Parts: sequence; C-alpha cells; structure tokens
Amino acid sequence: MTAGLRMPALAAVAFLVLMVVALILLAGADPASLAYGVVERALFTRAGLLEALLRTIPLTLMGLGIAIAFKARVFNIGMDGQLIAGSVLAVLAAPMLPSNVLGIVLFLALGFAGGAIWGGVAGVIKARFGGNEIIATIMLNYVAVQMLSWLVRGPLQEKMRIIPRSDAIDQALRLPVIFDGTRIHAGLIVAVLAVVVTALVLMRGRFGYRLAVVGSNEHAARYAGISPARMAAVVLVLSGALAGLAGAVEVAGLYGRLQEGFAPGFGIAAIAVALVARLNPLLVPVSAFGFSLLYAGLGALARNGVVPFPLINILEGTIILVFLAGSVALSRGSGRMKEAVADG
Amino acid sequence: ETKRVALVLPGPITDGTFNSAANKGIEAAKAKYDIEVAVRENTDFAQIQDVLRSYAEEGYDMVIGHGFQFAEPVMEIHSEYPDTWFVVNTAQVAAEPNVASFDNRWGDAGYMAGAVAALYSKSGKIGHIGAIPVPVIEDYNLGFERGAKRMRPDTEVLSAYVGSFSDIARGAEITTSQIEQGADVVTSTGNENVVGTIQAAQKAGVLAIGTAFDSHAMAPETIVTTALINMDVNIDLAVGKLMDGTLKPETYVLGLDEGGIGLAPLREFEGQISAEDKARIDALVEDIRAGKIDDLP
Amino acid sequence: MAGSETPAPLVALRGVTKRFGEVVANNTVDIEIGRGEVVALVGENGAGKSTIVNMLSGVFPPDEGRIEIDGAAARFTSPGDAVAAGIGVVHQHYMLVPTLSALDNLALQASEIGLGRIDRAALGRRAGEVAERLGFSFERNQRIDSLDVAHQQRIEIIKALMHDVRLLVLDEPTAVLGAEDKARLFETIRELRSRGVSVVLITHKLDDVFAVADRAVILRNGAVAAMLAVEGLAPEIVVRHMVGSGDAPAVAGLAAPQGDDDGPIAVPEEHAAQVVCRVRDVTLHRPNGSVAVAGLSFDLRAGEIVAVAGVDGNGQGEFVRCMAGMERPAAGTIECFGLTSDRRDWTAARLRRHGVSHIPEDRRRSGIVADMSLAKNYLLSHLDRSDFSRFGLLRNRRLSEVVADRLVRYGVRARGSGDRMGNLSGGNQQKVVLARELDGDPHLILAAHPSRGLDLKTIDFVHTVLGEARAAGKAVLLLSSDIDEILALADRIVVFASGRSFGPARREDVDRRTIGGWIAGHADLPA
Amino acid sequence: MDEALFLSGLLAAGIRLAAPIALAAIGETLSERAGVINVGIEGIMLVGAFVAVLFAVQSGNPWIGLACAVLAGVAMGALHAYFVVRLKVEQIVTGIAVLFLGLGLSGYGYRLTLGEAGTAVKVPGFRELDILGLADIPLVGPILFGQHALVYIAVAAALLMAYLFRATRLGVIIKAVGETPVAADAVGIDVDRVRFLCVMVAGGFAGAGGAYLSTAHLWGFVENMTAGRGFLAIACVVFARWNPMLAVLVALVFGIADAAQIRLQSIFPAVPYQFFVIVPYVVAIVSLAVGSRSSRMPAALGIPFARPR
Ligand SMILES: Nc1ncnc2c1ncn2[C@@H]1O[C@H](COP(=O)(O)OP(=O)(O)OP(=O)(O)O)[C@@H](O)[C@H]1O
Ligand SMILES: Nc1ncnc2c1ncn2[C@@H]1O[C@H](COP(=O)(O)OP(=O)(O)OP(=O)(O)O)[C@@H](O)[C@H]1O
Ligand SMILES: [Mg+2]
Ligand SMILES: [Mg+2]
Repeated sequence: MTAGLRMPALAAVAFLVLMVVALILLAGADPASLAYGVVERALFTRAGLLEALLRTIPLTLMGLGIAIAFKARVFNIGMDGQLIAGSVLAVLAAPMLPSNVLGIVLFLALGFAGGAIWGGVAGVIKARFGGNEIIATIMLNYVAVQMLSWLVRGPLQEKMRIIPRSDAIDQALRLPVIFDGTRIHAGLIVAVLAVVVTALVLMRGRFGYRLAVVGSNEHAARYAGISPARMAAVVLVLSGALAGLAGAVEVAGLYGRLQEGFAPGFGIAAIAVALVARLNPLLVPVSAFGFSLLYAGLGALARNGVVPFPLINILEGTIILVFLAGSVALSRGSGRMKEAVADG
Repeated sequence: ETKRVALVLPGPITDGTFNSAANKGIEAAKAKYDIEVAVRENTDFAQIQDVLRSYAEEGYDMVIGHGFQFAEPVMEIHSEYPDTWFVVNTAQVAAEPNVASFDNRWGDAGYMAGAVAALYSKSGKIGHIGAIPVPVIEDYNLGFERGAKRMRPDTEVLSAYVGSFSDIARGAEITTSQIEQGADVVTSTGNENVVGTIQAAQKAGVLAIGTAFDSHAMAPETIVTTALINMDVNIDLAVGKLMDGTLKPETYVLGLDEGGIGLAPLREFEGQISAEDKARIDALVEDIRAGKIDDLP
Repeated sequence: MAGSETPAPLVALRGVTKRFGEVVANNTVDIEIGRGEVVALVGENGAGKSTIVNMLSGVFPPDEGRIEIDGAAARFTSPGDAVAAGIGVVHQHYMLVPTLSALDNLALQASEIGLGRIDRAALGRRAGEVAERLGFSFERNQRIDSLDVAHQQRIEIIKALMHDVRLLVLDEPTAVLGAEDKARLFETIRELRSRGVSVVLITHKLDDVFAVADRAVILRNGAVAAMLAVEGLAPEIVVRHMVGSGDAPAVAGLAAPQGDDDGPIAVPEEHAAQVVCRVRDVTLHRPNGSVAVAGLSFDLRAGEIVAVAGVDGNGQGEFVRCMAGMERPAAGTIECFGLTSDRRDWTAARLRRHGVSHIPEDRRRSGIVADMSLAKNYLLSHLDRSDFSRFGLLRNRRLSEVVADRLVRYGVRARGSGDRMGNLSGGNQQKVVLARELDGDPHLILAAHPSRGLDLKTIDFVHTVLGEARAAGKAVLLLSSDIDEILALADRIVVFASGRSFGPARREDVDRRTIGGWIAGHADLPA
Repeated sequence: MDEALFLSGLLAAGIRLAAPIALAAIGETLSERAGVINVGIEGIMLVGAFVAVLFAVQSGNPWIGLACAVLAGVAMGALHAYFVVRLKVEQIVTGIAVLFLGLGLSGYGYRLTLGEAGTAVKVPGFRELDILGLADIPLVGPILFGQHALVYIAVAAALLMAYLFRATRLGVIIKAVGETPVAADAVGIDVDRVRFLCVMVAGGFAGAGGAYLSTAHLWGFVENMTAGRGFLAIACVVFARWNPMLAVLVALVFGIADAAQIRLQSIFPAVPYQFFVIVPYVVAIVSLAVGSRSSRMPAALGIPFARPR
C-alpha cells in the first residue's frame, strides 16, 4: 500500500524543501551553508552531541510514559504537569533526605511518586467518573504550572526571597556526572534502566499484554475480565510516574533547585518521540536522541542569528514532516496507532 | 580589533518592550563600536547553559544574558571561560574575573510612573498589570504604588498579573477589567502583554504609561509618557567598557544619573495637568536623582 | 426461462486468483452467474467464499483474471464502482455503524436522497416495507450497538434489499437467522429471482442450498471443486466435494462425532446432583428497557447441557452476559461458585478465575482482537496459566507451541500461531475462539451460538467436544437459534419467548413441535 | 462597585475570551467527527491571526483580512490533511509539526512585512456591532447585540453544524467516516475525500479564530499571541463530546471563568494571583469529576483508513 504512496510522499518532500529554501533565500541567507551549520552542530561537534545526549535523558523517560499510555489508547497529554508534580514533591521532601546515595534514590522515588499522584488524579477522574483523560491531563498541566509559579514565590522560595526559585538541594542529592568534563549525569543510567524495564513489561509482561488488549479491543478485554477503566487508571499513574521521575532527574542532575520553565514543551516533544518510535520502548531512546539532535542543531542556527528566529520553528516543523513523508517514501509505515497496538 | 558580542534574550525581539529594547540597544552598539553581534531569541531556562557555553566556546568576548534567570547559569560556568565576559541584565551578580551585571532601577521607574499616573488620574484609581511577578516587575509594582501615594495619598492602586509574558489578549482583558473598576490611568510590565494593556486603554479611551523604551508612537493619544528602562544604556555601557577594557566584575546599578531609567517627555499631555502638578513631577525626578526619596523599593 | 435469451451471463469471474502473502485465497476461479439465477456458494471455512464476495463488491481487485458484467470486463477500484454496477452485498462481517441508528445506517447508502436533510419518515416507510416483506421487526431508532447480532443481520439484509440491484450477494445470511426468518428470506429471494435479479448465497447449511439455489458452486482450497445443478442433487455429493477426495470427514485432529445424534450421552450420576449455578426469579430487560424474561428460576448442574432457545432478542443474550458477569439481572439473583450477581464481586475477571469460560455471541466485537496474533488471542483467557509465564514474563515459545497444537486440532486454516487474527476467515476465527474457551478445563461453559459460521465438519467436532465436556462433569449453558443443534446436545431446554420463559424441560419430555410451539409463544403445551 | 455593571462586564469579557476558542473548537469538532485530530490548530490560528492583520492593513478592510485568514487556515488544513489522509502518517506527530510550522510562518511573515514598524502599525480592526441600535440597552444590550460580527458567525456556524449532524445525510456520512470508515467505504463513500474536506474546513475555522484575536479582540499581531488557545479548543471539543453547540458553550464557560478570575484578582489582592489563574482549569476538572458520563471518542479517530488488499 505504501508503495502506491511513494510518489505523493516524494512530492510532499519536494514541496517542503523548496518552500524552506525559498524562505531562507528570502532572509538573505545561504541554504547550503545554513544546512551545513545545523548538521555540523548536531553530528560533528562534541558539544552538540553532548547537548543532545543530555536532552535525551528526560525525553526518553517521558517518551516511555507516553508509549505505555498510548498503547492502551489512553491519551496522556499531561506529562508537563506530571513532571512538575514529581520535581515539586522531591524538592519539598529533599531537606528530610539522608545525604547519601540512598538520599538520591529516595529523591528520584519521590519524583516518581509525585508524577504518579498527578497522573493518578486524571486516572481517578477517568476510572471513577468516566471523565475524559485528554481534558483532565491538559487542565492539570495548567494547574501544575501555576502551582509551581506560586511555590517558587511562596513556601518554596529561596531564603533571600529575591528570585522566584527554591533553595538549592543538598549537593549530596545531586546526580553525579558520569563522564568527566561533561554535564552527562547518572540520569542517563536511570533512563537506560527505565527502557529495559518498560520494554520487558510492555513486550513480555502480562500487564503489558493486558494493556495492549485494552488498547486494541476494549470489548474483548472486558469479556476477558480486564477492566479498561482500571487499566486506564493504572496506566495514567505509571506514565505520570515516569514523567515525575524525569522531573526529579532534571532537578537532581542539572539545576539542583526548582525554577519555572525548566522543562519547556517536553510533554509535547515526548508524544512526538513516542509516536515516531511507534510506541516501541526500545526505539524510544533512539527517537528521543534524534529529536534532541534536531534540537541541538537548530540551536546553533538560533545562536548565529543569520536568519530570523521564526524560521527555526519553520525548519523544526518541516524536518518532522519531511521525516514522516520520507518514511512513507521508503515504504515503511509511520507508527500508526493501529499498527502500534497490534503485535504482529 | 573587532570584538564579538552575543546578546541572549528570553523572548522575541518583536515584543515591543523588554526584548525589543535590548535588541535596539545592541543595534545601536553595533553602529557605534567595532563589534560583531549575535542575538539569540526565545531562550527558555532549559537552554541557557548550552547557549552561554556555546558562545563562549565559539570565542565570543562578551555574552549578555538579558534577565535575572541568567544569573545562576552564568555563576555556574563563568570560571571555565576566563576569556569571555558574562554580563547579566536586571540582576545583581558579580564574580572574578569575568562576571558583571547591570541592574536598572525598575523600582524608581515605577515610582515615577506611579506619580505621573496619580496626577493624571481623575477617578483616583490607577492600575498596573504585570506579566509574571519576576523581581524587576515586583519592584516596578511596588514603586508604582508608592509613587502614586506620594503624589495623592488617597489614590487607589489596582494590581494584577497576567500569568504569561505573551498572552496579549488576557493582558488586554485584565486591563479592561481594571478600567471597568474605575482605573483611568494604567501601566504594564512584561513582554507582549504590555501591548495588550495599551490597546485596551486605547479602546477604552483612558490613559496609559508605557514601559521600557519610549512607546509614544504606539498610541500617541493614549500614552502619556513612558517609564523608560534604557536597556540600550546597559548594553552601551557594557560594550563600551569591554572595548576600552574598563569593565570590572561588579554590579552596575543604573538609575536616573546613569541614564539606566528615565521619564519620557509628556508631550501633548503636558497641558492636561496644572503647572504645579507638572512642577511636582519635575521635582520628584530631581529628588530621586538626589536620593532624597526614602521609600524607593 | 430467466436470463437464458442473452448470451453473456450477468456476472462472470474469469480465471480469478487472489493471494494474501503466500496464502492463495482464490485460485483461477471461473464462475458465471446468469440473470435471475440463484447460485449457492459453499465450501469449508477458509475455502475462499468471502474473498470472492470482496472482489465482487470492489473491496479489492483480483490479482489475476477479471470480473465481467454483461460480458464486458468490469474494473472495480472501490466498492462505489460495484454499487454503481448494481451489485448489492450483505457482508459476512456486517458493514454497519454501531453508534448510528438503524435508520441512519440505511440513510448512509441512500445516495439517491442526496446530501441534504434526511426525510426520515419517507426513508422509514421504505425500510418498513422491505422489513414487512421479510417479516422482520424494524426499530428504526435503535442504535446498532444496542442490537444483538441477529438483528444487526436483519438491518444488513434490509439495507441490501432497499435498492434495486441486479446482483445480490449474501455472505452467510442464515448463520444467525431462526427457521421463521430464514423461510421469509428465501421467499424474498425467490421473488427477486422471478424479477430477474441474480443472487449469490453463501451458506454452510445444505438445506439452504436445496431450499433456494438453482446451482451450487463448491469451493475447496480456493478453487472451484464442482458446479452442480441443485435439481436432483444428493447432499452427500456436495459434502464429498467440499471435503475433497471422496473420503469421510477426516482432517487432521478432527475426531469423528461419537454417540448417535438423537438423545444425548448418559451422564454419570455423581455429577448430576451437584449444582453449579442457581438462577432465582431473574428478570431481564432488552436494550430498549422492555422486559424480556421475568421470574426465571432454575439450577444449572454439573455434567449437563442446558440450552436456551427462542427467537433472538428475547433476553437470551442478556442472560448469558449476566451469567458471564458482564451485566447484572434487572431483578433476581444468579449464584455461581459462591459469587452472587447482586454483589460487587460479580465480575468477568472473578468468574473466569473460578473457571467460567465464555464464547461470546458477537465474535468480532467481543471475541477476538483482530490486530493481534492467534497466539495472543488464545492467551486472552489463559493469562494466569502458570506455564505461560516465568518470573511474571510471558513465555511466547511455550504459548506458540500450545496454540499451534490447537490450530491443528481444530483444523484452523492459518499460516501459524503468529498469523494475524483479522486475516482469518470468519469461521476460522470462530474456531480459535472455541479452542481458547474450551481449553483449560472450565467448570462452566457459556456457549453463545458456538457453531455460528462453522462448516459442517467443524460443527460435528464442536458438538463432540461439548458432549465430552458434559461427560467430564462440566456444566454447559448453550445458546442457539438452531433447534436441531439444541435437540442434539441439550439435556434440558429453556425457551425465552414473548416476555416469559418456558421450561426448563428435560430433553426426553419434549419434541420439536413442543419447542417450536414455545418459541412461537404458545404456552398450551406441557412444560 | 455596581453588581449589575460588574456582571455585564464579566459576561462581555467572557464572550470576548471565548470567541476565538469557540471558532477553533467548532472546526476541530468537524475534523474529529470525521476521524482526524489536528493538534496543530494552535499554529493555524497564529497564521490566521497574522494573515488577517496583514491583509486588513494592506486593504484597509478587516473583512478582507478575515477572508484571507480563513483561506490561509484552509491551506494549512490542506497540508495537515495531505499528510494524515493522503499519506496516512501519524496524526498527532503531523499536528505537532503543523504547530511549529504555523508558529514559524506567522512570526516570519510578520517580521518580513509589518515587523519592522513593530506594534506601531495602525490596524483597521473590527468594531463591535450595534444590532438595531439595541446595544445601548443597559446590561443585556452589549452582551446580546453589541458583540463582534465573528461572535454571531461562530454561533450561527455551530447551529448549522449541529443541524448538519442531526438532520442531514452529509452529517451521517461524516459521522460514519469517523466511526466505521469501512462501512462508509462499503456503500461507495470516498472516505479520504470526506476527511480531507473536513480537515480543510476545520483549518478555515481555526484561521477565523486567529483573525478574531488579531483584528477584533485586539488590533495587531504579536508572535505566539494565541498562548495555548488552540489546545484549549481541543479540550473544549472533547469536553463537549464532539457536539458543536456544546463546544461553543464549553468555550463560553471557559471564557467566563477566565474573566471571573481576572476580576477576583483585583478584589482579593492578598491571595496569590496563581490561585485565580487556575480557576477555569479547576472548574473544568471538577465538572469532569461530577458532571460527566463517560464520553466515547469517534472510534476511528487518529486511525488512517486503508482497505484490506
Ligand atoms: N485491569 C484489570 N481489570 C480487571 N481484572 C484484572 C485486571 N488486572 C488483573 N485482573 C485480574 O486479576 C488477576 C490477577 O491480577 P494480576 O495483576 O496479579 O495479574 P497477573 O496474572 O498476576 O499478571 P501480572 O504479573 O502482570 O500482574 C488477573 O488474572 C486478571 O484476571
Ligand atoms: N485480509 C487477509 N489477509 C490475509 N489472509 C486473508 C485475508 N482475507 C482472507 N484471507 C485468507 O484467505 C482465505 C479465504 O478466506 P475467506 O474469508 O474467503 O474464507 P471463507 O470461505 O469466507 O471462510 P468462512 O466460511 O470461514 O467465511 C483464508 O485462509 C483466509 O485466512
Ligand atoms: Mg467467509
Ligand atoms: Mg496472577
């Protein structure tokens, strides 16, 4: 079927490329050197690769959460809020944690729990009252953002009470850097573990199986004694927990304190990451790294400022579309929900 | 020889206030000094470190972070790049050998704005709409209230926040609600949301006081004056000191004397207040300059 | 006389071949359908019948060969083309929109009324006339997903008959129809034939063939095994051609039916006593809220098969779903394995863990996961089987071994346990469901229309398995619209009709007439 | 202050805040009913907002600006449709790309055209109507008769679409295409064509929503001025169970809740403003918990249609 779509797909690619080239020329820049700049930063500079790798950590954790949820056709749009909830709970409790490895583990666990709670709210609303999770999670995002905004100006604000941010957490609770001379921290290990565990549960575990059944045919699931409602709740808790974990990892690994907007747009990015990975846990880190590379490359473009900033957004959108169309032209599907929940 | 300066902005250069002002400043500096300039827009918190590092690694002589949120990342990395100056705007940080900061006295600016607003208000109600209570905006807010009370102790000062720097529509609605509550002179701080406030004032036919650079042209019949936050001065100072090597790792607080803030001319609105009110405004400005005001934020 | 003047047949398949991967669904098939001719298309599950239907209706084109209409090659690129060519189809898997009302489903295809406002009165009248002709009840405003399969089938048939078509293709329309409805449908088919309309009827029931067909086309492994005039044809011949190579039913694993068909196998006493489920004063409602059955009370014992008969839509479906923990009775209680229907723990999960297995009535909606492999479909009710998982992880190899064995045993036509369920033919899907639900020795088997869509051979096999289950002391609740099946299997029989229940009566105390009477709603006969 | 005045001000503001969300939601309802979700409407709204300003300024007539905004929205919708309907790629990912594209195109276009002059350009925007001169009736006047033309257009469109779904065969077709495309296909309906058109129309509505923001509610464009309204629109659609009239109502409740929190802020200056900003969202969550019987999304939403072959 995709074979018949090859020409239309290539046409789309051509159209997009021409459009972008035209827009770049309009800005008086040279498309070739500009493209080179992006690719170079993304692929051929140490800094670029490290930047991407760093971004890959949270996107992987959150992408896994999305994979779990979407596999059950539970649409968790609330990762941003769950991430905040996780980091908040962890930072709140940080002063009470022991200053050692156990403390770090507990810190991350609290992040996990915080995300689980925030996701659980949506879960309860869905399972108990049949409220749609898409609305619940979107709304909970806004609430979490404002709550963070209040906390860093109120109860959690630093001693000096000047800047809207929390005090730094104990140095002992920070995730250690694992490659000297870089910012790559132990969160990378956490992410790898998460990938392994999620892959096992989703692809080999009974729970993962139930999940896929619910996502694939609710009625059949019900007849088999699996309650989609219960599943949806569990799934929202789990995916929320992974987002919360990501939040705790970002705080413990990079910033050491709470501050507004420390993970902007990660929620949406995670959805793209997971879907491009066709909800396959093993592909999620790959997809996450891919998006991070794109992001790092475009960052270089944004810095040298040869083109107006909005062109960066245009490129971002275009590259995603070109990837999608390209994957059709190469007659691979493109992570359709249907295929994603099917199991061959 | 040519030096390279990078300006890192939290928002877009088209916001008509905070970021536009900085951009205009760097443009001016470019014309004035022998420098090569790069501007990075829409830098969210998660990106700051990578952006600063990249510029430093690319050998820039000075990287200007436009906003308090740049202070911490700068402090974290500056020692790794001793050949690059890190400058933070609207914050008070400094560190050997290469961190300096320029902090405009937003509080004083708000104070003057409040004073003018109080004198131009017929209803005795004025309002300030902030984007999000970041330190400078809180200072401005506080100054606005105190300045107003100084001129007319019975003035009622409304204050509300948009909860976003870019939500121009909600900014306009909040302004409208304050106008409905009787405010007849409003001011606003933030980014795009400021445009919303000015438009709401324009539609309702009440007066507004601009912030950042002189925005009189935006609505000549609405904008009485502007509480100038002269970002261009920050940048001119920073670059100038970089060029002649006089830049020190310290915080430069920019008040009226340094030209870091100011009050735009009243223009055609001058006639709308009595001569003595006008005199009081001029006097106030002088007193602030002379440090005679005790309740500045 | 019909159609004989014109040389070219109405529709002809010429050397049509269709492959799905390595599966050859149709192999150089040549069939001619004359004007006003009724052609019966028969063959075992997976023989390729529905594939032909799909090509005739433009769902997909043949890989080789062509379809001719009036002797001219017809190139169907979409079902739209087939519709335009005057071909009406009732698919084996109904093409209805569950969330729309019956009437709106009819409006969907009524292109003649344009895109604008639907004159529901007029459309309802037209539909009503067709329904009347067929003797179907037709509730225009019922949502499809509130109807049982039999009523959905009726809507499909009305849908197909509402338009003047030149060729009407019916894929197993009788699978879910009771005797009454079937007779009326055949009446209609004959009447269509007399008006020169041609009909292709797909069925697994030989009586159907002899009842209406002029010719029987017999498919085997995707190829035409024989084309015979029904006139003076003997059933055995048809069967032989279906099964192939003259020999009696003997496909791998298919045990021959044991015991004689009339009168069930004797039941060991010790089982007969033990009560598995108590049904007390149960009242059941139809989807539209009306009372279907009131005051239903009986005990279901180990080692017996109790059959529920009656025209569909009289509460049978609801009753089975209640027994399965999918619903609760409107009044009264059901008690099984210490669980009671008025308590919270009356859930499918709990009941299944107590050994209740359930062959759902609506196979496609509730019985299978089309996107999953056969193995994963089998797993659906064996998730807790200890040898299927180790350290909480599934052992896929073990699973495939077991499933592969079942596929052979049940004669499922599939490439293997990794095959996608949705790719199986209807009957083969049903076989997989049966294999799944009859395995892992359940204590109570709820079998709703277990032999629906199955070919003769497999039906025998299923009946045998159910018989064995009974002999092994299982309790079986059988729901069927086929009196013969009921009489062949049941120990006791309950009939739901006209808002009440008849029986349960012991098999030996009733005969076809009595049951027929009850189904028709006459109480006058002994109960 | 005077309660009545306060109330009418509240409602008027609520309507102003609701209008752009409602317009986008009406379109998205159509698209999702046909089985296509477009999370990129935020981006399309931005394009609409910019195009409306640009052509209003060029032509001096806001209506021409609106028309161009709708066309631009349709074009963006066509792009989305080409990918998800023609190429059958993942809908949400495509939507995210459309979001970035719209954000970029609007900002870039703005900088190439009006950007230099910045916010100083005079925009000939829409003015509130005064239907039959009834707008001056105290209190109800401004609310019922003194709104922007686009508000009445939105309500009319929602009514029309409700009729479409309830009474017409086209509505039945659209619902079938989003619910059981294979059934629609079987009776000869071109599923992909129906979807393509619905997505394009949805784009047009989003464009109009943007135009309302930049030429009616405000007179001017700033980058990213939609500030998340596109996503609120999607929430409204789901909340309204894919019913266009309800979608408008939900949007209105949102708008009023927002207008209310704005006013509460200055009434209770002591309470941190964040607690007011979340009011609309909390309202939504609570009403989800209490008011909602479970709502099913169109069964084929997000799933490309392809015949077996
Ligand atoms: N979401 C659910 N809804 C309804 N019933 C469920 C659900 N999850 C599990 N069950 C029932 O409870 C039983 C035991 O639950 P449990 O979670 O222990 O499953 P399991 O078979 O142990 O698999 P796992 O090791 O993944 O948990 C399952 O066999 C199933 O019948
Ligand atoms: N979409 C498909 N993909 C792969 N294989 C298919 C597909 N459709 C049908 N088949 C295979 O083609 C063969 C014929 O299927 P078909 O549905 O025509 O059988 P049938 O005669 O209708 O059987 P039944 O009586 O059970 O309906 C079967 O082996 C089936 O597995
Ligand atoms: Mg078939
Ligand atoms: Mg278990």
